[in-house]
Amino acid sequence: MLTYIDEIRAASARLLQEGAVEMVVGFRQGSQPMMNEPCLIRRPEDVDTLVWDSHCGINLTNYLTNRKEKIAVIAKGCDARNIVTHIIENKIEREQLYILGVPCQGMVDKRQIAMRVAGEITEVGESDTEIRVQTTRGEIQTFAKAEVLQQNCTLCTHRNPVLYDALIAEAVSEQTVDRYTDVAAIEAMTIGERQQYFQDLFAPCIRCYACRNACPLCYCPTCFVDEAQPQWVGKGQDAVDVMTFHFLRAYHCAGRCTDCGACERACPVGINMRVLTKKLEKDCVNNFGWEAGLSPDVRPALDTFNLDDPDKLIK
Amino acid sequence: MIKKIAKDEWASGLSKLAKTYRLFGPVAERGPDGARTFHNFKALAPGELPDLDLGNTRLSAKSLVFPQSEAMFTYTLDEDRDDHHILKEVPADGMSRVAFGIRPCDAKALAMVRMNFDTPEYKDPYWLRLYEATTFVGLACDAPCPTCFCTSTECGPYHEEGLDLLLCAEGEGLLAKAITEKGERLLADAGWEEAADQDLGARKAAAEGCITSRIGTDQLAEGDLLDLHGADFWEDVAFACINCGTCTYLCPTCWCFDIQDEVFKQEGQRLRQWDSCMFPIFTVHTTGHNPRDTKTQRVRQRFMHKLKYFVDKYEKGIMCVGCGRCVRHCPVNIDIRKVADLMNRYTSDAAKAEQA
Amino acid sequence: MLLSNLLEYMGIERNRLHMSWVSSAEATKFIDVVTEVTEAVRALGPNKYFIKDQAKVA
Amino acid sequence: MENPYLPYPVRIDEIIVETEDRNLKTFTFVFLNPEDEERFAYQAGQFAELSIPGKGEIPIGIASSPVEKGFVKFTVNKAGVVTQHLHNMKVGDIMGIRGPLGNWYPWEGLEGKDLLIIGGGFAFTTLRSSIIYMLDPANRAKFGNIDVVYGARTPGMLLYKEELIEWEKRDDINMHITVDGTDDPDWKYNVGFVPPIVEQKAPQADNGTYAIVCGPPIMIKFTQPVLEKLGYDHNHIIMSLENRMKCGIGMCGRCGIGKELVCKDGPVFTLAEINKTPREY
Repeated sequence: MLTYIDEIRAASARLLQEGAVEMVVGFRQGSQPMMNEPCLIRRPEDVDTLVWDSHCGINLTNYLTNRKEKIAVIAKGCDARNIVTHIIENKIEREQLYILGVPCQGMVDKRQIAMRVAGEITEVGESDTEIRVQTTRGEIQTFAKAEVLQQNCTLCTHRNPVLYDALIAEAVSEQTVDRYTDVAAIEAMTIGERQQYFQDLFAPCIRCYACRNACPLCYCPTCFVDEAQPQWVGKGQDAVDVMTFHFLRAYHCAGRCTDCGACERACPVGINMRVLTKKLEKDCVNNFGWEAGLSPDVRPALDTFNLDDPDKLIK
Repeated sequence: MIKKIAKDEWASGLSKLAKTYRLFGPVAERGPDGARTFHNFKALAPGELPDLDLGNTRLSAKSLVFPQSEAMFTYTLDEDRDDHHILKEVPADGMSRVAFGIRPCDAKALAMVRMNFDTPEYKDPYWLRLYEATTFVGLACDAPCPTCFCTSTECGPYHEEGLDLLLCAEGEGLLAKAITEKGERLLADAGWEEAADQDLGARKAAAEGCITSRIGTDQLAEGDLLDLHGADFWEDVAFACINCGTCTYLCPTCWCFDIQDEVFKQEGQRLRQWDSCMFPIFTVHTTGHNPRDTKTQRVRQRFMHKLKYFVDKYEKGIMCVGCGRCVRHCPVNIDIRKVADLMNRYTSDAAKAEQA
Repeated sequence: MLLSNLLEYMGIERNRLHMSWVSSAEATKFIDVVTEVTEAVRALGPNKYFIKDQAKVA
Repeated sequence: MENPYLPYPVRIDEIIVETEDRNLKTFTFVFLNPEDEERFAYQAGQFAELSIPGKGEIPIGIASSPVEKGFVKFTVNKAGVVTQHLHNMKVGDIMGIRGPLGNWYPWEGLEGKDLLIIGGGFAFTTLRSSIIYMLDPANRAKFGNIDVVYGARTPGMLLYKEELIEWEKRDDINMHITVDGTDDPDWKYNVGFVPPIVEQKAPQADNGTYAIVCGPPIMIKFTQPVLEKLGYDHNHIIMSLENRMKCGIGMCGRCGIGKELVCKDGPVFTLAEINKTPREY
């Protein structure tokens, strides 16, 4: 994977030179260990600022919409699925994009590493299989990448982009995993335990809306929490208002969420709100055989009606 | 005057203080698996000790005097009551408070924010009451984080502005330096009276030496406000921004707020809560017109406010204490240190171009 | 269905949410549905969870 | 400690529908505690927060004049949550007023000067306050010539019609009322947008002439070059800005334009001052 960057730069330079695209959306080196910053490249001579490593977890789909230019975007498996959703939802036209697909073996969760080391991380290096960090206490520690991935990456079953104009490298093998063990664990709780679980889960929320804003699906011009007429939700820190926000935001992603992990990754207080969207995802798979963002040519489950759709709720 | 606090005296002093003060301090939050995740300021339960083994709290100490949601007034809409539709102040909690373990950067930030809430024309009673009721017990930083740049912001790991008492670790115990009368009173109230023959000068210098991250701000006051506002780098600075409120909510010097009414049946409250210039609705007019409609405008507002408008308005330096929270927790790695340097360099280049 | 599953998952009993199509011509069905809903909710008792009274401040 | 967020309780004493679209109403308020009226001492050009428990607060320019005693008046356009609710309230209802807030037109500096007052649409409220103040027998001698250009879309959209007609009849104020268009055959005043009427009717500026301009952004945009042509210095063009506000006392941070806060450092600025701030209003 560490060699991907050469091809990313070469392809980006080529596309810009040929005038096939006007800009490339990718990552540049961040100022923080284990953080890269989404960036926009317009000139072929700037492609060397692009980077690719295990710290490119941010979903780039957010940066493609409401633009006129023809855009090349560097897309992991999850980015590609969100691009597909955007195409289905008429947020962007397929023709406006040149997708440089990147087969992905998962992105590193910097919080997990931070929790496992003493002191502060000052430098990070990586090989194909390992992450090496140096701390303020001068220690060097090494982790197997597979052990410190974002949880959604460990459960990913579409690591290869489903839609692309060019693949940067050979496809990687897909994983076979049970994606829903955590959902099942919550389902197995009593109703009282579940109530407690969700109250505790959202207690640290500060309503910064980083989860919503990082999510490529959350593009409503005015989010329901920001509506004044009517005002659906209180604006304070009352636990019910906070939960209402998370519950409804998740529900708005029903049948659309690809579990790209952007919400959890962005959260400054480490809330795993993915347990809500994953429940919806699980129910979509089980009831409608639907997984979001696999093909721009298939209408989503919640957009179509089938006679054999389960309808236990409606009496 | 430095006092020594032995390990067992710490707990006994705190329990003495708990009789007359409400105690607050850093408490570790725990994730679903029980692992310690990060620290925040909380009211200490009886017998609970502040957890001083931390880098810094995830959220700044501003919530101690400026809670994220706060009731300002109550009222009734019940027309059978004589005082219907008339706002009544929420009675103030008059009890004295102690905030343990506040870092010098956060204490300085509160002293700066006071300029906003305590003006010749108006005084914000909510903010000022809590601020004045609180004794701020600082915790010096002997091991600053790599993102700390407090020495560039007229602050530092042993900076005393805004603190009543400064603590630093000494073996198993602590050293305490009283800075104000409030601090001396607290030492007496806690029974921490054993003098220590120590000087913090060397420790201060050592701690300052650990801070490697720096920003340049020397040119910011000189430059032209509108030039900087129109600088060409804002589009690039803002590109990655997702317009969440993380930076502003974590920031110790951000104070913007919203006022909202909430009614349950006939009983209402007027509440105020934190707000953020990063949110589009922050400035939107009733007509739908939004003076800061794009994210670039909003990102520019945040940095211009901290690094230029504030500088020009108060002539007391930048509105940033270098705590590094926004740098560490920005989901897309927008770094105020880079932006400050861009702004500073832009101003200095503009000045040079004019001379030439 | 996704909605009722998610609500139940978050701790709101399934029987608190009902959905039905009733035409204005279906008076008996309307009565049946209303009766069923009231009985189901009454059996669960008052809900204390996810209910906001006076806003709590923090 | 005095609480600057606490409104004075008031009772709605009178409600007048001002315009034919019924979207503008003038509310007259009387203070429940008479001593609050003295504490509310204001100047023409200031605003206040109208505070409706359960709904919130809105910043509105004060339409009554400091020389009018016993009440305060506000003309409110029905637009958002609070104003819609206010429009449904009745005489006798209780609510709150918080203020006076912001700065005012620089009356002391304007003494001895000729004044050109330009207003458009429902932004005429603090201008009414100003005109009443200047025309007061105790004050009229302090000012030179007063010219007023006031435009609305149609005759039915003009505010304070009876007063306008009264002022028309006076010889110590030159009224130039205009409408964008009308099919009323009895309309005997001007027809046309405000900027060209200003160009035709307004006096040339000299060192002793000032202009006060209040109106929608589009009117301001096209009036500014006309005033420049007439020789008005940017220091002599006085405007009142609007921005979204909450606290009204310079604390909540949202109405900032550069280092100025519209609520506290404004809303009245000279064009010269506005030129030094980012255009974020």
